[in-house]
Amino acid sequence: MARKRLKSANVRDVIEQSAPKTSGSGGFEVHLEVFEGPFDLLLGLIAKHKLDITEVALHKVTDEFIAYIQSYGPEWDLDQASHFLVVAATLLDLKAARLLPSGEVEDEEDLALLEARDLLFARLLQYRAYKEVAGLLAARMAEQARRYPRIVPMEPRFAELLPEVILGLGATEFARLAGRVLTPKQPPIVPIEHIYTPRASVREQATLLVGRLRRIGRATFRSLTSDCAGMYEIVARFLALLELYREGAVSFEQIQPLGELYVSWSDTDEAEVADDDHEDYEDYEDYDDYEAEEATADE
Amino acid sequence: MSDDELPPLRAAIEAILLVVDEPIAEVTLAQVLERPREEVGAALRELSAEYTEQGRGFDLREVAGGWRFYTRDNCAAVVERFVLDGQQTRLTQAALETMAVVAYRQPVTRARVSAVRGVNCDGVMRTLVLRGLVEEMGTEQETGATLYRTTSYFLERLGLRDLDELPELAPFLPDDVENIEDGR
Amino acid sequence: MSDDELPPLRAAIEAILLVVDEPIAEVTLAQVLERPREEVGAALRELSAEYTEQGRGFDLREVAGGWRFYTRDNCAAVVERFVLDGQQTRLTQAALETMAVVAYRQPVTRARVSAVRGVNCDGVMRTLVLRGLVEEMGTEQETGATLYRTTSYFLERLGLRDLDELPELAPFLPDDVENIEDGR
Repeated sequence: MARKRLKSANVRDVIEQSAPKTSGSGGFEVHLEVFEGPFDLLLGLIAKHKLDITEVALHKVTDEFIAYIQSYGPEWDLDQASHFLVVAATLLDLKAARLLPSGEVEDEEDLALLEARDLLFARLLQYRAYKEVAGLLAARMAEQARRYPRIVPMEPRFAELLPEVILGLGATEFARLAGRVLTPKQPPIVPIEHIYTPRASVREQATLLVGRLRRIGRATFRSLTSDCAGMYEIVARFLALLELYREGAVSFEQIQPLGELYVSWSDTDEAEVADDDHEDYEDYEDYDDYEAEEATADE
Repeated sequence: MSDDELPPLRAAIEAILLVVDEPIAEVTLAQVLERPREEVGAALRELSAEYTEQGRGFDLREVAGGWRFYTRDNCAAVVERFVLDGQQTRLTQAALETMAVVAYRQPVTRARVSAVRGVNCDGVMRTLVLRGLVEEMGTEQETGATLYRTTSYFLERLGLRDLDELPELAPFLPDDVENIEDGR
Repeated sequence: MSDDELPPLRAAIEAILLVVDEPIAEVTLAQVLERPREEVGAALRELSAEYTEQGRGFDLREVAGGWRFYTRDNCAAVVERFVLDGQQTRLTQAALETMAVVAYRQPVTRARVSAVRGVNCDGVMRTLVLRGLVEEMGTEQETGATLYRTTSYFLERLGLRDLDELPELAPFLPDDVENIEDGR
């Protein structure tokens, strides 16, 4: 099911046209104004090294790509950053694949890497094609802007002949139309209500677990989570258990991989665990939203 | 504008005549094209004679001190038929929307109407003026831009006695929009 | 209107084109002139070629499904002295790329455009809609996401007759790439 390897097109010329501006010293400057997205940056880096997109010298490009991401620090918007990370992760995979001994590729993981590479290149080639054609469209628009259409009122002798205008709507409809036109056009919003998931607090779940385990001493994870309202709560409860484990309040036992997970209450120093002022719990507050989202994505 | 960029004089004249709204004087053309008035006048007469000779459907004539393209007389019947054909009766959606902005924001400049609609509406505005639905009313003090308002023919077509009878806009606007729009 | 009053077909076409302020379809001309569409189409192309050959300052072109007089491009500098608001704002690189994806993939959702470009394009898409280059056209059945397509104003701005005249994308793409899955 390996994707058909992309043919090595002769693309160098095309890439060079979209090369980013390099500074006079030959040093490489990156600005968000120059690179609008990860594909844009990657194309720029490839062009800078005059590499054929399909004949990789990935180590260079990968290193610079990652250096670029690091250089940007905290100024990313989340959406853009995640796109960059996907590309960076793929590039790292590819770089790893370069270290594999050449020859027969039998291993499933190797195949997966090749597939990832082909997919990334396919996307890059696709993006580059649109970038190219956008250049053509811009040239056409510039050319077209030099031709002015005739928009001149009709000679009076004909204008007088024009039949009465038919508006085709009444005063109320006219006002409705005006309202629509005069309403500022908001960017369309993606409704997110349907993916909203109630939060589950790790701290609450910890308190609940402590109470329960104190009573019964030992239980399976399955039974401890059997009353959860949803994935998000199971996740929160799991995190709470990890936290309790770190504190030494519980211990785990799993006889075989993927088998039942037993949780046992170890009654040493129990007072501290349920303490509401515990700092580590404060940290976990932040994870609540994150985990809830993660859980939704998995469903 | 350097000389080698310039089209031949006759082509330059034709291009300008194609886009001007009203008759243009020989002397104005001469100034813009930086050529002697006699040369420009001669070119105009040459062109006019050529159109007649080639039997073109348009004609170049000097009327009341200005030159302009007109339809040739023997084509008037065809143009009349086209005008009466009814293609021109109904306003386009763009024209209706432009008129709506003028009606509720008058007096208003074309630039502002374009800003509200998000597209250039100069051509549409001319059509509305031509159809007698909108008219000029002086200029904006700061910018010198022409201001437009709706006409009594507009009211008539909409079945209203005066502008006060235009339905309130508020029910058709989301809250606060009036202010947002005016802030631009 | 009896036959002997009629001007030659070509003159009639020129006369009508002189009074229209938007592109006029071949078929509309054919109806008004009561001639076969092919004949009218041939006459239009003849006229256009003739204007070019004679080096006229105007040009007859078919754009966005209709014929219309335009000034010839080598006269732009001269015309711009008269056309006050001829300045069209240039599109950003991001807007151009987004427009290109919409043009070739239409109808298309914002998510798909973003996937192709590797970067979110919601703001850019909004700009394109405001500029009248792109418009909404219903929603995708499975996802409920809004679909976008290019407008006839887009064709006008590019001077294209129809979407088939868009430059080929294929030369820039190796085999199979067009069809890679954008979803992730």
